[in-house]
Amino acid sequence: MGLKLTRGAFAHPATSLRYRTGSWRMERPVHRHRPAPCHAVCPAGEDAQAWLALVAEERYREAWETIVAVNPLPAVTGRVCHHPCEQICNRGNFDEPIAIHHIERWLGDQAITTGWAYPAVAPAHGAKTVAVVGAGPAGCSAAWQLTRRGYRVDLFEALPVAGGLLRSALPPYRLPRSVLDGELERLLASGIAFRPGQRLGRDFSLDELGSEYAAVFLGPGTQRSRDWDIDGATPQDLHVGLDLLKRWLDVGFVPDWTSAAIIGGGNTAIDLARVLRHAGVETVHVVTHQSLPHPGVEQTDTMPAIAREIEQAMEEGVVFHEHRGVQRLVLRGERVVGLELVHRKELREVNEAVRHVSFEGTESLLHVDQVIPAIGQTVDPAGLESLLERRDFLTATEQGRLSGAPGLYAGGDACGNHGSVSAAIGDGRRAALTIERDLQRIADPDHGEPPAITPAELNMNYFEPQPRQHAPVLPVAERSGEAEIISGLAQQQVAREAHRCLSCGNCLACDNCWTLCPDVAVLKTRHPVEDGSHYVFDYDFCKGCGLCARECPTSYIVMETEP
Amino acid sequence: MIEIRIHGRGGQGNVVAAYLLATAAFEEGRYAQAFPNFGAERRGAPVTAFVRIADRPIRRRCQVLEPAFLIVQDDTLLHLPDITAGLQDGGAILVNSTGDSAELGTQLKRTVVALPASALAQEILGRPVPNTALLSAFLALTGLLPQTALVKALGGRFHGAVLDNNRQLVEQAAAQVNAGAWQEGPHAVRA
Amino acid sequence: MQYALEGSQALARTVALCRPQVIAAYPITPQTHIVENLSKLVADGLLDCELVSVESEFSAASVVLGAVAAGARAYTASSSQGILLMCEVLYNISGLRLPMVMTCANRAVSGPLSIWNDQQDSMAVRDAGWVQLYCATNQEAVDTTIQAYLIAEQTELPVMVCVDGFTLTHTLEVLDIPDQQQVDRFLPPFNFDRRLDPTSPISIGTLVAPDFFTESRGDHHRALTNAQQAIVAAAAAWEDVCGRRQNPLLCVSDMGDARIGILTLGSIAGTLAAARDHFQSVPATRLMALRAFRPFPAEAIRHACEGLTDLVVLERALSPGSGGIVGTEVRAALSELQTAPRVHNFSVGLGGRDVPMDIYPRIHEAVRAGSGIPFDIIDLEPDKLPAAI
Amino acid sequence: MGDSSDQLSHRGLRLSQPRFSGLESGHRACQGCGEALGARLVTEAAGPDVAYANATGCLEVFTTAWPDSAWRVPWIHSLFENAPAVAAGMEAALKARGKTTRVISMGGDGSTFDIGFQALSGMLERGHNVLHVCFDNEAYMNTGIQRSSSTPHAASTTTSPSGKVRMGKRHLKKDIVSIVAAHHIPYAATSSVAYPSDIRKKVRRALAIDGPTFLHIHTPCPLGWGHDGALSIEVARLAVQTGLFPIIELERGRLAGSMPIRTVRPVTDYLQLQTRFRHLFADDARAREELEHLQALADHNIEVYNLRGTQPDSRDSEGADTVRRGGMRWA
Repeated sequence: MGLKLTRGAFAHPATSLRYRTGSWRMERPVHRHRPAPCHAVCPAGEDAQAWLALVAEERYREAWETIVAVNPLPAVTGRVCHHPCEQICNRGNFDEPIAIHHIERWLGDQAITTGWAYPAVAPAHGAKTVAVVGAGPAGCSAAWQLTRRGYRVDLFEALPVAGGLLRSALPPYRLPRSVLDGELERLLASGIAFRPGQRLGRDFSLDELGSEYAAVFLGPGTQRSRDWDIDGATPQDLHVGLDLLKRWLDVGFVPDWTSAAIIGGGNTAIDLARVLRHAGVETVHVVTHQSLPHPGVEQTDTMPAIAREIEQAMEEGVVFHEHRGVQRLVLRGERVVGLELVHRKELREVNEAVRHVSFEGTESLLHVDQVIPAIGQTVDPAGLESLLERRDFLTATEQGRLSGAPGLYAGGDACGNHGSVSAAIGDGRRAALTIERDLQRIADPDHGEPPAITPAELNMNYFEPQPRQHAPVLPVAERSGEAEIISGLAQQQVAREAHRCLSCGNCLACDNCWTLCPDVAVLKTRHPVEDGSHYVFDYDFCKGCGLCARECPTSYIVMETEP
Repeated sequence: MIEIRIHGRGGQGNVVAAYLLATAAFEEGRYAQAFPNFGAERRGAPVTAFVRIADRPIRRRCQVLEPAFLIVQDDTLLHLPDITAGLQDGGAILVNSTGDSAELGTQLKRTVVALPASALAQEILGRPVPNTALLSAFLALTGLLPQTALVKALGGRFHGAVLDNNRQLVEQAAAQVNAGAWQEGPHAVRA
Repeated sequence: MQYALEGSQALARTVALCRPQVIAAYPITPQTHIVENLSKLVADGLLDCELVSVESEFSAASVVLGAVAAGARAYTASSSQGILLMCEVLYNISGLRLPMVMTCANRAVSGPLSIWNDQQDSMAVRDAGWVQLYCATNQEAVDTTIQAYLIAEQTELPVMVCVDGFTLTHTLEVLDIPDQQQVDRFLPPFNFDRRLDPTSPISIGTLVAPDFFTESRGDHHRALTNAQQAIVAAAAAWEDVCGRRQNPLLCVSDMGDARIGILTLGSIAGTLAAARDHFQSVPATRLMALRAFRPFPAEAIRHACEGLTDLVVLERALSPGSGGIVGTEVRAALSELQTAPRVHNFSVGLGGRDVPMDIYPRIHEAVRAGSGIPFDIIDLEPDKLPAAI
Repeated sequence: MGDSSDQLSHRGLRLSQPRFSGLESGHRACQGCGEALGARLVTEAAGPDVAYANATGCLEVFTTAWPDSAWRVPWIHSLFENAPAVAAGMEAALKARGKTTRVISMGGDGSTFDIGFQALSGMLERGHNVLHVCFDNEAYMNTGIQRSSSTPHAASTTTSPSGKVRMGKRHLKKDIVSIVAAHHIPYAATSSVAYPSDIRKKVRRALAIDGPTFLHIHTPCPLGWGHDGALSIEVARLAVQTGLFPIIELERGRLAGSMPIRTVRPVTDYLQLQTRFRHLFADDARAREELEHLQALADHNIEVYNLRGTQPDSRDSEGADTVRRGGMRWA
């Protein structure tokens, strides 16, 4: 029976659903996750946006677990990382970047105080065992990643305790030992077999490891200071930066100098400078041929030390000499009484080669009772001779494979990276993933990550300016000893700060698309659908107008030409 | 069937007079019809209304062209050119006037009865509204309907003291005319 | 019960007896007395309904449209320009099949301006899809108004009750007004199943494409044609209640051997009847008063014209450039007869011109003289016409 | 995404949405239609116990092509110029029948500002308990973009085209809300589809009032204004942020509230997105003058309604629709 007219041609409710306007569509909206810049830039590989979302929903433990799935040491990195995530945060273009490191730190501390266990899985029966050498950031990261993937891990460490340079080189006012221990102890308790006091080359050899373990990861760090001299001259009572720092950290060595000059622009140099100041050395100079961090200065030309630390060092009275080199040691007998400095810069040749150029006529004298080189360290060759062939560093691939040494992997400072803790953690993780792939004979994925969300792609009409939360900083006068200089945020500050996250490239579940679709073609779901959002597009009716994509605050919706 | 034309001025209750007379007939079980000569005239302008009274249902809807009687609510209207137009031979005119009936009769060459209706009303009702007095006198003259019928009709419009005064006015007006004088008028034959 | 009442007053009382829930109107002579009387009934608490005094006839019609759609029994009344201003809404009301009753106090349409009676206004909307019933007397107006509600609500069509302005609306006469029990027995409460209701939210007034519009019109036409049965049934049912016989479609009063017939609409019928008795010398005449103009009772008219040699259609309207409106339709209806009477069509009584008793002999003279007069304005006075250009 | 949504029963999901939607999918509005969005938001805020009278226009045509209707609410369309009168009749009927169902009449700017203005005025004057919603897209779009008394000054339409001697519409946009407010009704307000929360708030406010109320919603028409459908919200937002469309509330004829503009944008930001104003960007003295004229009109609005926000306000032109994680901020 065909369609019959109704009296007066009335119509029944919602019968328009018979008419599928989806056929009008030339483009369709889709949910497209793209990395937030904070994610793309993180050396450790954290997706800050993802765990900030959980924090905003007050799902703190899940947030922490999301972090440690990538970085097992949030309480540490929350303190010591130079957090490039915040420099690039899109919110920075709007008002101020999210205080990501503070929230990470708070979660790490929360995990320590409430004793959250690392979410590890018990190794399967007959699970393969991997050796990890060096319990520094890289080693711990690799060990953890393998453990949580169900492998057995033996973690070898020369020292009696884990932590590597985190323990040996970071002053407690930057990283309180309680925090370091609180994190490491629980991490090692996650199922990692920790072998302290086992030194490579003394207690075991690479070959032994190679034969006993399915794979070996090397994270030995850099234990050997570079040789230093000026035209062959070295002071008789030469102290080396890192050793001084270690000694101060171990035994609380306090010098009796009134003035000192530290050569170098790395974190060690700055840490030492500050330690000396705190210890009462009146004038402390830092001499570097690089530039202090200023906006607009090339990364390559800036001191590698963390800007925040440099700032605080200045506050504490450390004197900086940028773009300076040491031309000559001024000696009284074999004792150093001063330095002749000269303006010096790194210049790039046409062939990109770097040349240090001193500018004649810019010489000046600096009188100090101590000159301390802090120009970096190299790998201790003991046990690694075969791999090093008297090079300073191990050479590993992006995936962490040691070239020409199957079954051997490496990461961290030993590979001569920029000495950032986060980078080491990233190395460890990537290497662990590579190990797993190699053990399972899986080829490396050739995924080029899609580009990160840019500020222009966000619809900022939907955001309100909100000031960034700030944590109290210890006044200069009180900065001596171990008291942590920057304290943390309070819980409600953390919550407020997490809500500032724009959620770049991810669904905020803000309802905009659901509210603004003129065709009721966006439907809200009770539980998140597999793309993680709370909405689905009803392509039976979506006309493809693009309003939802245009108005999506986070650029999570994009228009695609119809398949 | 008797046909009556009522002359008045806008605002004098010309139509009301017609309605009252027809209603009085209805109260006596007669058939009646009353309607204005529909116009757009405003207050003060000369207006007319018609009344038909019969013993059988009245079917015609046309205007009254040959009335048996005229009731004139205001003697100034007597000077209108065709005031007596269509008035049947032997038809009579009742006019609200303080003048002399015979005099007016000779002027109009018709039987005329003058009644100072406004004065009577002023005296009894306190307002110079001629309708009640004119209608009562008309009924008395023609013997068409008993006074009681008019009182009933008035009862449909007035209550309490006003009705009592009107009742009194009905008696007074009836007493002022020669009852039954027009009994043998043209309506007698046609009724 | 019998009363001496003005037509408008009687209609107001009658409408009140039908228990309308919403009344909307805008004043226009000669409809005003009806609405004034209804307002008084509401003011005196004798009628419980929503009385909406709108700002135009257009809104009056729109308000009752909305009221019926929302499930209420509604009433409105108008005349002349008012009916024409309503015109667009009238089509809409009937097309949406919304049942309601309105009184048209028939009046001429301007210009030049005339406030007096003829039937040009209701004739102008004869195609609006409404039932149109014409009343010869005020008693018919009373009875028809009550029946109109039953007809409307049974057929889901609006009904226009046409009553001659002034001639009926302003005439006091003796009328029988039924009591409430009688009306309630006859007219059940209004229960409109297509009403706007949140519990079954339908959409009324949709856009209908060419593939169905013809059917919607066809359905409307069929419904209006079939409404004849409802009209007949309503008259019979009302007779059972009040005892008054009423010819539902066409009122015929014969004289047995009549060869001439006169068909008219509205109050002229009474004058003609009176005249027929008055002028004994005039040949026997069959008088017909057309009550239902829409639906048009062609069959009833053919039947009523059997044996006639001449039929005069006398109407109070005019289609300039064509002539009579009713006459044309009657002529068309009769054309199907084997021996159709000659049809003479006259307009009369336009703009309130009095239709006197002697119109009756004049009609007969005209018929005797002419052999079938297609159309003429019978009471036109040629010497008053301006010089033709 | 597509695949995941395909695995869901959309029909079921549609029926279990955590909001009431009086307007369903399957209507035939243009892509990015502001009026369709506005109508849906109004029904959402008004809820199910409301009956609607809809004037002739796009909304009526695209929602009810028999036998289909996109409405889930009792709805009637009668004519172009009588929606408020029909609504008045519905209100009277519902009152007489002892129902509490509320009545809303809806129309475009044509039916509200022009042809239906008398019926609207009558409804307001008689104090019917009816909310009239005007979806203002500033021209007769249903008949092909002819100018109405709501068309803004200098806008080009098919009956106010720009040409050698004309710069689009010569006359001003009628100040309907002031005229309506002059009826001394309890509540009259303006709003915009760029601010859904504002629409919802005002619909609820109006329906809570016993008496006639009026809501004037600015609804971009991609076709008639000449912008991409995706820009409908952006354009509507700019109309507010430039001051050309003030968002205000009037109670008993008095200004009772307004949406402050936090950062006032130049009118050109708004105009240049729409081809109906394209002629104003020609290198022509009269074009420059008209641009200045429109800027002056915007400045005048800002002054008259005191729209310049002093400090950030959660209800201003930028704060009003701030999103929050988790949404449902309007539920």
